[in-house]
Amino acid sequence: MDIKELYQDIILEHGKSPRNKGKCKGYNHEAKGYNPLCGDKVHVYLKLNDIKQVENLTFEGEGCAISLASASIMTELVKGKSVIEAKKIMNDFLSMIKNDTVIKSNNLDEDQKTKIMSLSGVKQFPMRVKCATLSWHTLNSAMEGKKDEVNSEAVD
Amino acid sequence: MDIKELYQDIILEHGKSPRNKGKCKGYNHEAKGYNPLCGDKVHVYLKLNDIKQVENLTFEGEGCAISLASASIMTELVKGKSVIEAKKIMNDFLSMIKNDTVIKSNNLDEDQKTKIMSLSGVKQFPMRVKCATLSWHTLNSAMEGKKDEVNSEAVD
Amino acid sequence: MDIKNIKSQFPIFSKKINNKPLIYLDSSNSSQKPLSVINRLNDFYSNEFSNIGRSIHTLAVNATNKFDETRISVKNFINAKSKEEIIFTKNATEAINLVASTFGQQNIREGDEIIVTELEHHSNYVPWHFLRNNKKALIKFAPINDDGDIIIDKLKELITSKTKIIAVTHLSNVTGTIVPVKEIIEMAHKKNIPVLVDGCQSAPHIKVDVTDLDCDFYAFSGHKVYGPTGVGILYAKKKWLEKLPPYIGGGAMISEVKKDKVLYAPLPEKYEAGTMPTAEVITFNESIKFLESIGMDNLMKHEKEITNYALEKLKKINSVKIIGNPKNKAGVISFLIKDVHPHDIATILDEYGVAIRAGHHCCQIFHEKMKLSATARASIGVYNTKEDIDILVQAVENCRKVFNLK
Amino acid sequence: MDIKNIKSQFPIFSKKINNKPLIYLDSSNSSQKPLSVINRLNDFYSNEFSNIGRSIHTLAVNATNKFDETRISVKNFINAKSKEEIIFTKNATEAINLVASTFGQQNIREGDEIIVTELEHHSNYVPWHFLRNNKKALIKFAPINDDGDIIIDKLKELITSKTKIIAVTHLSNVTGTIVPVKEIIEMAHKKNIPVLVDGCQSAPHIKVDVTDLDCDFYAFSGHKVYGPTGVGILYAKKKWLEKLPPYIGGGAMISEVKKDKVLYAPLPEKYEAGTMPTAEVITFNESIKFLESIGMDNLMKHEKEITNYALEKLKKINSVKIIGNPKNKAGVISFLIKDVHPHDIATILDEYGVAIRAGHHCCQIFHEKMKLSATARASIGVYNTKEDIDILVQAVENCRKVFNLK
Ligand SMILES: Cc1ncc(COP(=O)(O)O)c(C=O)c1O
Ligand SMILES: Cc1ncc(COP(=O)(O)O)c(C=O)c1O
Repeated sequence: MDIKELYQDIILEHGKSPRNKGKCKGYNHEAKGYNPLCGDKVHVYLKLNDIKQVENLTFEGEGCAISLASASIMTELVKGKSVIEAKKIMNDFLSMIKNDTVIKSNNLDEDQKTKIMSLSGVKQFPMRVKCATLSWHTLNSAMEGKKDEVNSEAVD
Repeated sequence: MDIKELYQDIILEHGKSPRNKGKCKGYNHEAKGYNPLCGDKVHVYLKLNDIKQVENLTFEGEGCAISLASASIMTELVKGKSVIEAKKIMNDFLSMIKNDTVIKSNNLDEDQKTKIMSLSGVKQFPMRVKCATLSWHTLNSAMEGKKDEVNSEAVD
Repeated sequence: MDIKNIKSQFPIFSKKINNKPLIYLDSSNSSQKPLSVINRLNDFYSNEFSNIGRSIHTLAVNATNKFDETRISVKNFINAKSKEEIIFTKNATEAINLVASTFGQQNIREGDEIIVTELEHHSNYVPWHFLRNNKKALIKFAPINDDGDIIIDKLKELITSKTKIIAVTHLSNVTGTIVPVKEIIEMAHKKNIPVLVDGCQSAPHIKVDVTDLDCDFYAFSGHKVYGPTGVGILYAKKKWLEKLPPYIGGGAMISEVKKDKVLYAPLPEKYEAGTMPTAEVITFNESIKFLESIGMDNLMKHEKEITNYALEKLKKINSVKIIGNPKNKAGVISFLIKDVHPHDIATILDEYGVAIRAGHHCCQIFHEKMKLSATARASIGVYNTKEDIDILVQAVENCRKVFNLK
Repeated sequence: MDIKNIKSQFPIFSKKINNKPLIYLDSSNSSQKPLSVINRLNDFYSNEFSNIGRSIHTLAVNATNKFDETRISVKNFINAKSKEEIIFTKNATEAINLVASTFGQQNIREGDEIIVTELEHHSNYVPWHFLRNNKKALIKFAPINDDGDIIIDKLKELITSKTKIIAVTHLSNVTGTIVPVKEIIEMAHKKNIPVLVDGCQSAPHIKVDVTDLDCDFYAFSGHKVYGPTGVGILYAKKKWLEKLPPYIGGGAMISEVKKDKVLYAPLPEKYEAGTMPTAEVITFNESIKFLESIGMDNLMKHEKEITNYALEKLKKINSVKIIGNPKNKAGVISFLIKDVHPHDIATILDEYGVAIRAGHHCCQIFHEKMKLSATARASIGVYNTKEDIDILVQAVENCRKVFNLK
C-alpha cells in the first residue's frame, strides 16, 4: 500500500487551502467536534433556510491534512443540498470510508464524486478514519441540533 | 519435613494453657503488638523494679498455638531476669528462629532451654516465624518504652 | 469445554506444594489464571505492546482497539447498556472509592446517612467511613442473622429521608451468602436512593445482569475472574457518570487544559486518568472469553455441585463448625475446627498442598458480630473437583490429630 | 551487558510494522519490555500466583516476600532511606493524585498557593486543579523561556507566604529539559515548602537519588521504566506518609475495623488498599535488575550519544524545527516539519515502521505557551541505535516529498 493513496493530490490541495473556512453569516445551526485521540477540533456553522436547504456551510478547525481536506470537501459537496440529500451524501461517505463501498448518491456530479472518492484511501489507514469522519459527524450533529460536543471516540 | 516438628507437644500444651495471661498488678511498662498478615494481637505488661529486673511479665492476646505458646514460654523464661539478660535471651531466640543457631544464653537452665528450643521448628515454616516472634518484639518494645504499636511486618 | 478437565488449562496445577499437588481453595481471595490469559499477556508484550489512546502509530492504534474490545466484552458480560458505562480501575476497591468519593462530594452533607451491611468487605465500608469522617455523615449497618443472611426488613427500617446511598455486597466472601440485591434495589429506588453493589464475589460465580438488577453502581475485580491483577471494573449508570465530578486527574481524562480552566473528556475517559493497566485490560478479554467458553450456567452448576459435596463432607466431621447457613449459598465455606486456631489449620492444610485462607477475610464487622476473631475459609473456583474436596477433608481431619486431640 | 545489542533482548523488535522493522521512538509514552520482564510475568502466573499479604499458605507467603523484594529494589533504585517510603500505585498519575488529595485535605485552605510550571504534564497539573476547584486555592505557573528551560528566578518570585507546595517535573516529556530540581528544592525548603517531583521521565533516563535531591515526594511509572503497565510508584518522606490521611480505603490498609471507628495499617500498607497489582509489582523487580545490569551511567551515555546524533541529523534538514533548546537535554525530541501537520508526519513515519507520537503529549500549557497546537515527538529508549535514527531521518525527509513540497 502506498502512502500516496492516502495523500492524493486533491487532499493535499484542500488540506493546504481549505474552502469555506470561518464563521458564515447568519448561521442558525452549529456544532463542535473533537477527536481525543489526536486532538483535532472542528466547529461547523450551518445556515439552513426555510425549506431545509443548506444555504451556507463553513467550518473552523485545526488539524491534519486529512481532517482539513475532508471538512473542506464536505462543505463544497453539501452546500446547496437539502438536509435529506446531505444525509445521504454523508452516509455514502461514511460507508465508503468504513466498508469500502462505492458512492451511490445520484445528486453529486462527476467532479464532486472525484473529490469525495479522493478520501477513500483513508480506509486503509484505520487510525486516520476518525480524522476524515469527524467533520461529517459534526455536521450531522449540527443538522440535528444536538447540544453535546461530538466525540469521534463515541461515534465511530 | 514433619508438621509435628512445628507442633511439638510443649507448644501444644502452652498453646492450650498459656501461662501468665492477663494484666499483672503494678505493671509499669506495656506494649502492643500486631501481625497484620494473620491478625494476631498481643499486649505485653511488664513490671520492672528499681534494679531493672523483670519482676513480673504477663500478656493478653489472641492467636494461634504458635503465638500463644511463644508468648507463654517467653513470660516464663524472662521473669526474674534483668533487662540485659532478657535482651540476650530474646536475641538468642530470634537468631535461633531465623538463622538456625543454637541457644547461647548461659542464664537459662536445661528445662528452660528445652522450652525455648521447642519453638525452633518454626524456622522451617517461614510464614509462621512472625507468629513466634511477635510477643518478643513487643516485650522489647515494652522494655524500651516505645510508644508505637509493634508491627511484625516492620520488624522482621 | 469439559468442565471436569478444566484444571489442565491452568499451568499452576502442575506445580507441587510441599511435594503434594496444589489444591487451591483460595479463589475468593484471587483466582488462578488459565493458559489463554497468561499467553495473551505474553503475546501482547512480545508482539503488540504500546500505550493506548495517545499515539497514532500502528501499534498504538491496535492496542487502543483491543482495549476497546475488552470494554465491549465487559459490557456484554454484565449486560450493561453501553460501553461508556464501563470504567476500568486498578481493583474493585478503587472502583468503590471512586463512587464514594465523587458521589460523596456531590451528594453527602452533614447528617446524611449511608447504609451498608454487616456482611461487607472492608473495601465496601472504609470508603464510606471516609465520608463519615470528612462530611460528618452517618453509617448504618443492616444487620445479619446467625445464618449470615441480611435481615431485609431491618434494612428497610433503616431507610430514612436522610438515606443517600445503600452499599451492599452481592455475594459474601465469608459465608457465601447470595444477597437478594434486586429486592433491595427495588426497595431503595422506590425512595430514590441509589444502590452500589459490590460484585467482587458475584462476577466470578453467578450470572450478573446489571440492567436486570437495575443497580446504580456495580464494582468488581479482574483478578478474581480468572484475569490478571491490576484491573478493576466499575459499572455505573451513565446518568451518574455524567453528573458526578471526575475522580483522578491527569492525562487522558481531559479534553482541554488551560491555565485557568480544565475541561474533562467524555465518558469513559473522564474516569480513566493516566496510563491505564493497558496490557491487563487487553488480556482481561481472554478471561471473559474463557468464562464464555464454559458458560456461566455450567460454571454455576459445577460449583454448586462441588460446594454441596464439600458441605456434606465437612459437616460429617464432628469437630467442624460451618459459619453461616444462608438461604442461597455459593462456594465460600468458612469453618472452625474445635480447639484448633484457624491459622494453625491453614499451616497444617498447607502441608497437604491445600491452600485456604485463615483470618477475618477483610470482614471484621462480620467476625465481631459472630464473636469470632478468625475463621478458616475454603473457597471454590471453576477448577476445583470432588477429589480436591476429598483431600481437603482428609487434611481437616488430620488437624486434630496433629494437635493430639481425639 | 552490551548496550549495542540490547535490542535483541526485546522480543517486539523481531516484529515488522508495515513490512518494515519496528523503529520504536515512543518510549516517553511507554517503553517496550525486555524478555526477562515478560518471562517473569509468565512465570509468576504459571507457577507462583497468589494474592499477597492475606493468606498464609506457601504460594501466598512466597508472593508476599517477592512483593517486598521489589519494594526494597525500588528503594535502592532511587536511594530512598527506607522501604516504608515506597508506595505502589497504579501509575504515576495516581501517585500524584494521592499526594495532591491527602496533602490538600490537610494543608490547603482558601487562598493558598500551589506552584507548578509551564512544562508540566497534565498529570502534574489537573490534580492540583482539583484543589483549586475544591479548596479555592490558587495555582501559579513558573514560566519557561523559549529554550524550554524553567526561569528559576521567576519561579522564586512566585513564592509567597501562602505557597504551600511546589510540583515540578524532573525531565520534560516534550523538550527533554532536565530541570535543576535540586536547586528548586533547596530554595523551597528554605521557606519550608515541600516539593513534589514528577519523575516519570527521569526515572528511566537519569540516575535518581531522592535522598540527595531531598524532595518530599517523587512519582514515577513502571511502564516507562521497562516494566509492566499497572504499576506506579510514589516515594514520599516518611514524615509525610505518617502525617497525611489515607487515600484509598479498603482491605489491607486497615489495622482494626469496628462499626464506629477504623484504625489504619502502618506504612506502607496504609496507602495500599485492596488487591495490589501483585504480578506487576513482583515483575517490576526484573525491570530494575535489567537497568542495573546495564548500569544507569552506561544507559545515560548511550542515550546521550543517540540523542546528539539525532539532533545533529535532524537539524540539518532544512524544514525541520526542533522545539526547545534546553541547557541540559535528554532523549526527547519534539519537532515540526514546515507545512506538514504532526499527525500526518506520524502516519507517514508509521509507513516506514517508525513509531513516534504526534499531538500535545499531555502538555497543552506548554503548547499554548509556544503557540503550537501539536508537535511530533521522537523519544529515545535504551534500545535505540544510530541506525534507528538514520531511518527516522530518511522518513522525515520523505514527509515533504509525500506532500509535494520541495
Ligand atoms: C512527565 C510525565 N508526567 C506524568 C506522566 C503520567 O504518567 P502515567 O500515565 O504513567 O500515570 C507522564 C507520562 O504520561 C509523563 O511523561
Ligand atoms: C466482597 C469483596 N469486596 C471487595 C473486595 C476487594 O477487592 P480488591 O481487593 O480486588 O479491590 C473483595 C476481595 O478482596 C471482596 O471479596
